[in-house]
Parts: sequence; structure tokens; C-alpha cells
Amino acid sequence: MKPTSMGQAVLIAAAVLYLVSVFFLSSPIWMGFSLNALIIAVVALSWNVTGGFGGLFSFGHAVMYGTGAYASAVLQVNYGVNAWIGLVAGIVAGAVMGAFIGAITFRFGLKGSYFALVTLAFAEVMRICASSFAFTGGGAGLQVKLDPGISTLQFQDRTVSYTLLLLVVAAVMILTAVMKNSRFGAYLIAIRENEDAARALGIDTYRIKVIAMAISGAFGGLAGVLYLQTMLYIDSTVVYGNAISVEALIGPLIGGAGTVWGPLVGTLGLHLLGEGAKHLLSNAPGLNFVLYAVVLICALRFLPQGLMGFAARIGPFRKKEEDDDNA
Amino acid sequence: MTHHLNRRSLLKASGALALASGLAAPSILRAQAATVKVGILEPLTGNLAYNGTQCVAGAKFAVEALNAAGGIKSMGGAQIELVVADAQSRPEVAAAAVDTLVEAGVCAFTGATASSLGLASTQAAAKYNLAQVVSIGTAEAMVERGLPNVFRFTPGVNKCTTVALDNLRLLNEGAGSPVKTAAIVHEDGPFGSGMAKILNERLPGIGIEVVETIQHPTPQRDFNNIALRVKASKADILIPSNYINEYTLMAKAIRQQRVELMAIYSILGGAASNIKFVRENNEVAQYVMDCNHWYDPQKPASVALAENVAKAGLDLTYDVMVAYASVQVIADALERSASDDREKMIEALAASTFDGSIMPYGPTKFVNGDNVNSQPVNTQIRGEKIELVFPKEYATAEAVFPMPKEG
Amino acid sequence: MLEVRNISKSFGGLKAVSDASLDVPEGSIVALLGPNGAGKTTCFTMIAGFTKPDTGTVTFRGEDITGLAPHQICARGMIRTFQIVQPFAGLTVEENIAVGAYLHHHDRADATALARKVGKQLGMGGMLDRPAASLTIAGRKRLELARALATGAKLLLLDEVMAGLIPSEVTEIVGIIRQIRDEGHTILLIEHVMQAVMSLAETAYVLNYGEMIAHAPPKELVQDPAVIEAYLGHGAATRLQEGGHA
Amino acid sequence: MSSLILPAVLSGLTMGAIYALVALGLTLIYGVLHIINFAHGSLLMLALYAVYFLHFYLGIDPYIAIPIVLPVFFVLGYALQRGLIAPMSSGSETNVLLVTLALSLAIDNLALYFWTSNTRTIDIPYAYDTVEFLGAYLPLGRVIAFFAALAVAPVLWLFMEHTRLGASIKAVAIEKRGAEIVGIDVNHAYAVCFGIGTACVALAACLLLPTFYVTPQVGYTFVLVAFTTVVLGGMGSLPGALVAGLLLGVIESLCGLFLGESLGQIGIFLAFILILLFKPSGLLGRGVKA
Repeated sequence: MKPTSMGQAVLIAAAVLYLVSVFFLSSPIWMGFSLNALIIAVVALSWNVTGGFGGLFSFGHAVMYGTGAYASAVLQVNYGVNAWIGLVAGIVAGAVMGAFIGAITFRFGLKGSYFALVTLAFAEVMRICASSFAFTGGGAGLQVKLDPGISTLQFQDRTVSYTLLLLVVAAVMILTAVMKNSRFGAYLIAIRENEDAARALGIDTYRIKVIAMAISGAFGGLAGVLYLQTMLYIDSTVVYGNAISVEALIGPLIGGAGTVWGPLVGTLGLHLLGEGAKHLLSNAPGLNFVLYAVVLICALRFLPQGLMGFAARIGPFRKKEEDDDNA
Repeated sequence: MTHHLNRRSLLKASGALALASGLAAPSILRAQAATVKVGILEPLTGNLAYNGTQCVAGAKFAVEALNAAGGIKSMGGAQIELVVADAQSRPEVAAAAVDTLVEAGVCAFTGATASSLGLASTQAAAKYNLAQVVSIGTAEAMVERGLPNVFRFTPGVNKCTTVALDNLRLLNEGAGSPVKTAAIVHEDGPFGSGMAKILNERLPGIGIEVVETIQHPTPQRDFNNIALRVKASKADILIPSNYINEYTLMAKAIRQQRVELMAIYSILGGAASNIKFVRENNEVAQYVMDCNHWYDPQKPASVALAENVAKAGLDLTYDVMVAYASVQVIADALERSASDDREKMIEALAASTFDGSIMPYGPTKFVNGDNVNSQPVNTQIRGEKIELVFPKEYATAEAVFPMPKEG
Repeated sequence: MLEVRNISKSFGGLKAVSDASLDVPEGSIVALLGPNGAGKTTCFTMIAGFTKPDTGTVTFRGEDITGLAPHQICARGMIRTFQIVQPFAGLTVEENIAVGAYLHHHDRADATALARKVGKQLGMGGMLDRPAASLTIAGRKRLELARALATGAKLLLLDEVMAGLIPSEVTEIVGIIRQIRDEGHTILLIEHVMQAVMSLAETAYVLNYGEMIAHAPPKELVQDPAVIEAYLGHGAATRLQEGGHA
Repeated sequence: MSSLILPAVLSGLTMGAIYALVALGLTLIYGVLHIINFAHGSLLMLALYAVYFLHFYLGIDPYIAIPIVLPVFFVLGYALQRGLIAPMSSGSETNVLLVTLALSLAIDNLALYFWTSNTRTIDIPYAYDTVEFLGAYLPLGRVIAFFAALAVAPVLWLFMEHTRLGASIKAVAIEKRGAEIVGIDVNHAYAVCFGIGTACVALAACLLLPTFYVTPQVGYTFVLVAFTTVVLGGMGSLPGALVAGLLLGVIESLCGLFLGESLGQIGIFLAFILILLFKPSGLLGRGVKA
């Protein structure tokens, strides 16, 4: 979790400063926008577990997000279950979905683009199922009753929501850091770097990858529940759609995959860019996305290792020929 | 390119105020006259962009007309300034866009085309006591949450389906009850599914048996199977409910598979009330009926709107009309509250008895946020035009039912 | 310590290894020799669990481990290295070795401490913080050894650890391997560099076209006509004998 | 229902031909450049607009437009790969993915801005013509697309197998460094390949528009199915893409018939998952490269 260079320290400080400043800006726009960004940051952190540390690129991370959201929503709407239990159920459901996909795809040795595309297909299958079955509300989706209160996990005051979201993001990042510095994390990274060598060193790579998928699924499910509790309404396209899958991977990749701070920094950066483009081109809807895309492409040109990777080269703390990019 | 022409002529048509309302230069306006800000939250990008863009165009025409007529008189002729926000076809963006509207200082706003967006935006707006006049949001969940800031001006799916059924019964009885069986084809989203459920329950009650119900996703690439199933069901009448892209493909497939029907009776259809569809697919569009949101074409404001829309090179769709009317409703509330205070606007809207909109509605009356005096109407495509055929007091043409057999 | 009995493996009709057997007594250094494509590496992959033999058994410390997964075999104290070195390129030397150390040390501090110790043992003390990608070939070979040692394995299967090294580096690594053995490890190595094998191994097996053709101390093997023919081609043994030098 | 099976199969085959056409370009790009081109759907959309405007302004029939649109899109694809995707991605496969994603976002929204989100269809005299075959009515446009797909896949395959350029593209696909050493201009080969892939999409557009519509979002309608087709056929396999496209069309059509159109979509993706699990090299693929 510690920065390895001056550049990374500045980047992290900027992110933290921004997140704290939201409390003092008293601007509804910043607040609303930051709430959304933080939920996406959790999905990004979820993707980062498998995609960043494990090198398992998923194009369908919405499958975890959607499963978490639907698990909680179905329990709350159809069975009147308490939202807190829904939260736990959403996390568990996400984890189970992750482990299930991992268990069958890794059993058959899928890697690389094949793994990426099969996750995409799972997300599609779940989307179609969610919009076809009655207990998930079909195409109409599910709506949780508006009833603010701690017991229902709905908060009228957005400062409270924001504070809680910040704590959740912090918790997920701490878990990520703990994971990274654990034996499990070392194994997962070893698998990313070289799966054969990892196997030779006595690592049960299958088990490690499935567990990584479960952890990622738990984070993803958590993010889905956070969305549900904020919006109180979900439908299949909203939570299982491609947009979430793309957001899940783009933040970590821009921020720095396989780092603790990267997903948050990347997600915030991209959301700021999107918001900035929207304000610059508010009377030309569509062009804002074009500007966003152009900046993104240029960023890739000049920051091929992501923001954290780039920042790692600026004033490294330890004297080394080349720094490892893992803050 | 046409769009450039369209855009330019639209701006020209709507004049300087509309230009300003596009958020381009609000500061210039403030110097000239007192303004009051009204928001519009619509999906301008993403898969709902078409409807959202049409709505914004309608709202701009309304603002232009209202300002030209002297603005808000109770506020010293304050000019209305439209603040446009893009919901990007995503609920969380719609919710965040409410913040943008609040920060811009709107007194109330209209939106948001799809129920999923509307649910998110009304809830976000509730936290600010900001009124949302729902232009289109057919899902009943919209008005079932007891939010005091929600004012659905147009009918929901229940009312639309009920009225459609009543009108269908009248038409059928008037023709000697030739229609005995129906096939339903609907998109699998909130409004299509909700409608199909009600139809299946109630069609038997008016002597029509449902012989086939087919739901399809959006987008659906191929309608040949659906056409074949409708054909195999030997239904007398087809009741579709889907968006324009799918309707276009379906209409072609129905024709290509030589499905013989007494009528196509669409409910909240995306195409049968779209003049573009009529133009581009004129042959297959003939005699298609639709029960949908539609304006009263005989009102002077409606006539002017139709002219302006044509002049701007735009298509006159129900989105344009409902957004226009929603702005009228907000302007009326402003007139009565004489203030752009958000809470006063909620009070004024709740007490609204406005009957001057372009819609064929009775005096506005919001009960639990739902306008009980709204109603959908039946249109029918005849030649190059969309005629209003029901209810009788607003009709511009006599309904042709069943449609004449092809020679 | 390791007994391999009659293992065979075919890939799509092609017999890579047939009916091969070998023994590695505890505390010894045993070499597995053979020309390119003889099936040496296939033998290793079967012994270490990377592929399952079609027939035959592998017994390690009295336990039948045939068909177990690599990680299960590794947990029992046997480990292989790769002919083409496979470092975790993005990690530092220390982190690389720690991955091995984690096998029996679940705590990060313990694993790191062990990694540093093993690294220093193998003369890598000065490069522990360097990324593995920046190492020379010789450095990577040592890293491979260090990682394997850090798992606490008793039996090391070393696949051509000397290939691609210059003579002075070979001498160094020979010293290291001996040191490892003296510390109580058993070693089975695949090797091409005959000179190294001569000085290291007590016993050598020779594999040719998937079959075990000889088994003897290395010094005797170089006299064996079958072995010479396998390496140098048909008739080579006779020619060499005529020429009078081996 | 049983009387509908034959027409459904035929309808599926003709729809599958379109999937195959879209997938041909994608599989070629994947097979050679090893990149998953997320901008493929957007390029299809762009081509549909090109065909639409040629008809709208100049009255050029979509089929007549083929010799105009094809070369233009070849050049566009060539230029995109050479001038944008390759230099901007700094050689990293992850970055290629992101560049194509961003490119797709930019193209879609430029289309939205310039051409609005209107649904556009073309009015052609043969719009409602059908071909009667075994008692089923098949839309003429789809029948033409079917035979075009049958013709194009072998032509592309012959090009890859029996021309010098094809051979060098294949060499690059198999062993990039080796190809470089023997003097093949790898960047040129990549760009040619991307160009051909884009031209395939343009052809698909010409054959699709008579029976379809165009909006800025239309690419998404086909892109997922195209990915599925590519994997099902074996990534990089041209005959595979053809067979898989047709097969998916039939699967989709029959699943739609028996499970309902909404749930029926699942058939495509289940087939996809099963193939990936049990034969990841695809129906006609040569082997898995992770």
C-alpha cells in the first residue's frame, strides 16, 4: 500500500485530497459524481484481484456485480429479507458466482482471450436469465422499497452515504493490501508472472485461481449491493450490461493493474475526465465521449504502464536500477 | 449533410432564446431579463438517445413559445431558461445529473423517457424537494413510492392498456365483432412485459382470445420466426408493443411472410406514431393503429408545434409532444407560485388544475403523483399522415377497422 | 529415495518415453543423459507430476506418487526446475525466492527471511532487490535453484542448469550443486555438459529414443559403445576406438 | 410448431450468413494480430451509414455500392491500424484492447453527433421481395447475403493460402519475429490484415442494409454474436467463421422458436461457453494459443 516513489506518493495524495475535499466542497455535483465513482472503484478493485494480481483478464465482470445486486434485491423484494442480510447474501452470491466460473473455466484450462470471452458470455447468459425469469422481475427489473434508515441500509443524507462508501473502499483496499502481502497474494502474482513455474514451486494454481475469482466475486457482489442500495432499482441491462464490465477493467488498467491504489486512482481519473468532458461539451452530447476517448488513447500512448506505473519512475524512494511498480 | 441543416434550422427556428437555453450562454441572458430555470433530464447519448433528443427538441419549442408569449407573467415576464442534462441512458448518471440541475438552479424539471432512468432521477430529486414532471415513465413503480416530488403527467402502462382495450372493444363491436383472436408481440422490458400481462388477463373479457404471446429482447435481429408464429396462430389481430427498430423489422417480416391480419393494433408502439416510419415504410404502415401518447392536433399550439417541427426538419413524435406539454405544466405552476422556489413549485404542481396543454387531457389532477385525467389516444396511419381516431372529440379521421383486404 | 518403474508416455502415437526405470538413492547426485529429443524432459515432467505417465509408477520416499499434481508432489519434498528458466519476471529476486519459501512458511516475514538466507547461500545477496528480469542467464539459473531450494525440497530435479553458461559459470554452479548436496539434498539432473556430469554425478542413466539404454557411473558410460553411438551416431564408437581417443 | 422448424432453420441460415460475414473480418484480425477488436461493431455501423448515404444522396443501390465501399473501408482499416492502433498501443496487447475500446466509443459518439440517433432505413423497390423455397418465404436480401457469405469465405481463404501477400500475413501470424527476420514488413502485413477485416465488415454492411436499419448503436446488435462466431469457429479460422456463423444462426432461430425469443438468445451463449470449455480451439480451429 506504500508508494514506492515520489510520483506515486503525489498521485495517491491527490486522490486522497480529492476524496476528502468532497466533504468540504458542499457541491451536489461533486458529491453525486463521487458517489458513483466510488461504487465503480469497488468493481475496479474487484477486477484488480483477478485481472491485476492474477493476470486473469475478464471482460464480463458485470457477472459478479449483477449477481450481488440481484441476490440482495430478490431477497429483499420477494422475501422481505433485511437489507443487511441482503448485503451479506450479495457478497456471498458474488463470491459463489466467481468461484463457479473459475472452477469450470480453469478446470478446462482456459486462459488469455478465451477466459476473457467466456466471462463475457457468462455475463450475457446471466443478463438474459435475469430479464427472462419472473422471480428476478423479468424485463421490468426489481425495485427495493424506498425506506431510509440504518436497518434498511438506505441513507437520506448523502454525506453519510459518501462516508460509508469511503470506508467500504478503504476496507476493500486494505483487504487487497493484506492479500497482496500474504502467501496467497504472492502465489497469485507468481501465477500471473509464470504459471508453469508457479506449479513447479508447489502452488496449487487451480485452487489459488478459483479462490481469487471468489474474492473478486465477493468484492464485485459488494459493489452490486452498494449500487442497489443507492439506486434502489436494478434491471438486467443496468447491472449485467457491458458498461459495467468495461468500467471494471478500464480503471485498473489506466490506474495501474496489480497495485493497491491503481484501481481507485484510475477510476477517479477516468470519472473526472468523463465529467470534465461533459461540462466542456454540455451542449454537444456525444462529443464529450469523443473527447474522453481521445484523451484515453493519448494517455495510453504516453502512459503505457498506467498512472501508477508512470508515477513509479518519478523520484523512486529506493535506489534501484528499475523500480517494481507495485505500490 | 442533413443533420447540419437540421441543427441549424432548428436553432434558427427556435431563435436566440432556444440557443441560450441550450446552456450555451446563460450568462448573457441574465443581463438582459429576469430568467427562471427549468430543467430537462433526458438520455441524449446511449441506446435511448433518439427518444431523449426528441424530448429535448419538444421542450425547446415549448420554452420558445412560452417566452414569445411573454414569459411567466406573475414573475414580471421572466423568461424561461431550459437547462439540459444528459442521462446517458444510465440510471446512475440520471441520478447524478439531478445534481447538475440543482446546481444550475432549476425550479423543477421534466424527464426522463425510460422508467429505469425516471426511478433513479425522481428519487435523487426527492432529496432536494425538486419536482419532476415525468414526461414518459410508464412503469407504475414510478408513482407507487409515495415520493412527493413526482408528477407523472402522462398515462402509465395500466391506463394505456385499459384504454387501449376499451377502444379496441368499441372498434370491434362497431364493426360487428369480426376479431376473435389476438397475438401479442412485445419487447421484454418494463412496459412491454407489464402490458402483455394485463392484456392476457383482460382480452378474454372483451371476447378476444389470446392465441399467441411472444416476447423478444431489444435489440432483436430477426423477426421472421415471430412473423411465422403469428401466422401459424391464425390470429385475427396483432397487438405489438416495441421500439421503432424492432417494429420496422417486424412490419417487414409480417409482409414478407404474408401474414394476413384484420388489424395491427399497437400499444405504446415506437413506430406506429412515428412519422418517419410512415415515410420510410409507407406500404407496410398503412392502417396500423396505435394507442399512445399523442397531442390534440386541433389546438393552435399543436398546429404551431407541428409547423415548427417540420420547419426544423425534425420528426414529429409523441416524445416531442409530451416534453412540450410537460414544460407547459411547469410553466403553469410557475405562473401560480410566482416563485422559483423548489418547495413552492411542488405545492403548485400538486394543486395543478391546468387544462391548457397540447395534450387531449382534462384538467390536470395529480393523485399520488399520477395525473388522473391523462389519457392515451388512438392513432391510425393513413397515407402519409398519422390521424387521430379516438376518442371521438379529438378525432381527425374516422377509424378504418378492420383494415381493407388487399386486392 | 526416488524409484521410477517402467514409465511410458506417448504423444499421439509417438512414443516419447517407453518403459524407463531409474533409482535415485538418498544423498546422491544422479544424472540423466541423452541426446536431444531422447525424452529426458518428458521423464522429468512425469516424475514431477506435470504429465501423467501412460504406464508405470513413481515412488518417492516409499510413497506411490504416480499421477499426483505437481503441488502435491512438491509438498512431499520433490521439485523440478525448467530447462528454459522461468523467473517471475516482474518480481524481485527476493520475491521470486519467497514464492518458493512460502511452501512451508505461511508467514510473510518468515518466508522473506528464508528467501534472503537462501539467496545469500547461493551468492545472490547483492541482487535481492533487483527485478528478476534484469538478471543474466547465470543469475537466472541460480535464481531457479534458489527458488527450488527455498521450498525445502529434499529431492531436486534440475533440468539443464548449466546449459548456456560459460565455463567459469559452470564451475561456479557445479560448486553450488555440490554444496547443496552436502547440505543433505538429493539431486537428479538432466545435463548435456558431460564434463560437469563426470565430476558431479555418482550414477548416470542414458536415455535414447525414449528408452533407457545404459546405467552406470559416468566414467564407465563414456566407454559404453551404445552411449557413444546414441550421442554421435551410428558407427561412432568403432571410429572412436580406432582413433584411439574417447 | 413443427411446421415452423424448416422455415426457422432456413431463416436461421440466412441470418447466420450475416453473422459469418461480420465474423470473417474479426477472425482474420484475431488470427493474425491476436487482438480482440472492440471497434469492429462500430466499423460495421460506419459502413452501414456509408451505404445508407450513398443511397440517400446518390441513389446508389447497396449492392452496386460494394465496389465503392469495400476499397474505402480497406484503406480506412489499413490507416487505423497503421496510424492509430499500432502506434498508440506501444506494443502492449492490453493497450490494444483499450485503444479499440476507446476508438469504438469515439466512432459511435461521432456518429451520434453528426447523424443523430434516428433510425434510418432505405426504401428500395425489392424491399419486400421474397424467394420461395421448400414452402418457406425467404427475404431476397437475406438470400443474397447467404450466397455472398458462401462465396466470400472461400475467396478469402484462397487469398490467404495461395497468394504471396496471404502467405506473408500467415507467416506473421505464426511467428512474428521469424517473419521479420526473413524480411516481411510486419507492420504492413498487420495493416493489410486489418484493412481486409474492415473491408469484410463493409461488405457485410452492403448486404445487411437492404433488410435492416442503421443507428449509431447498431454495431452492438452484432458485435457480441460476431465474437461468439469467431470463438465457435476457431479463432483465426476463416472456414470456421462461416460454419459457425451459419450454425449460430440456426441455433438462435430454433432456440427462439422453442424457448421464446428473449430466453432463446441464451442458446448462442451456452453454445459458446460449451465450445470454449470442451473444444476451446473451436469447431475448425487448429489449437489453442493462450
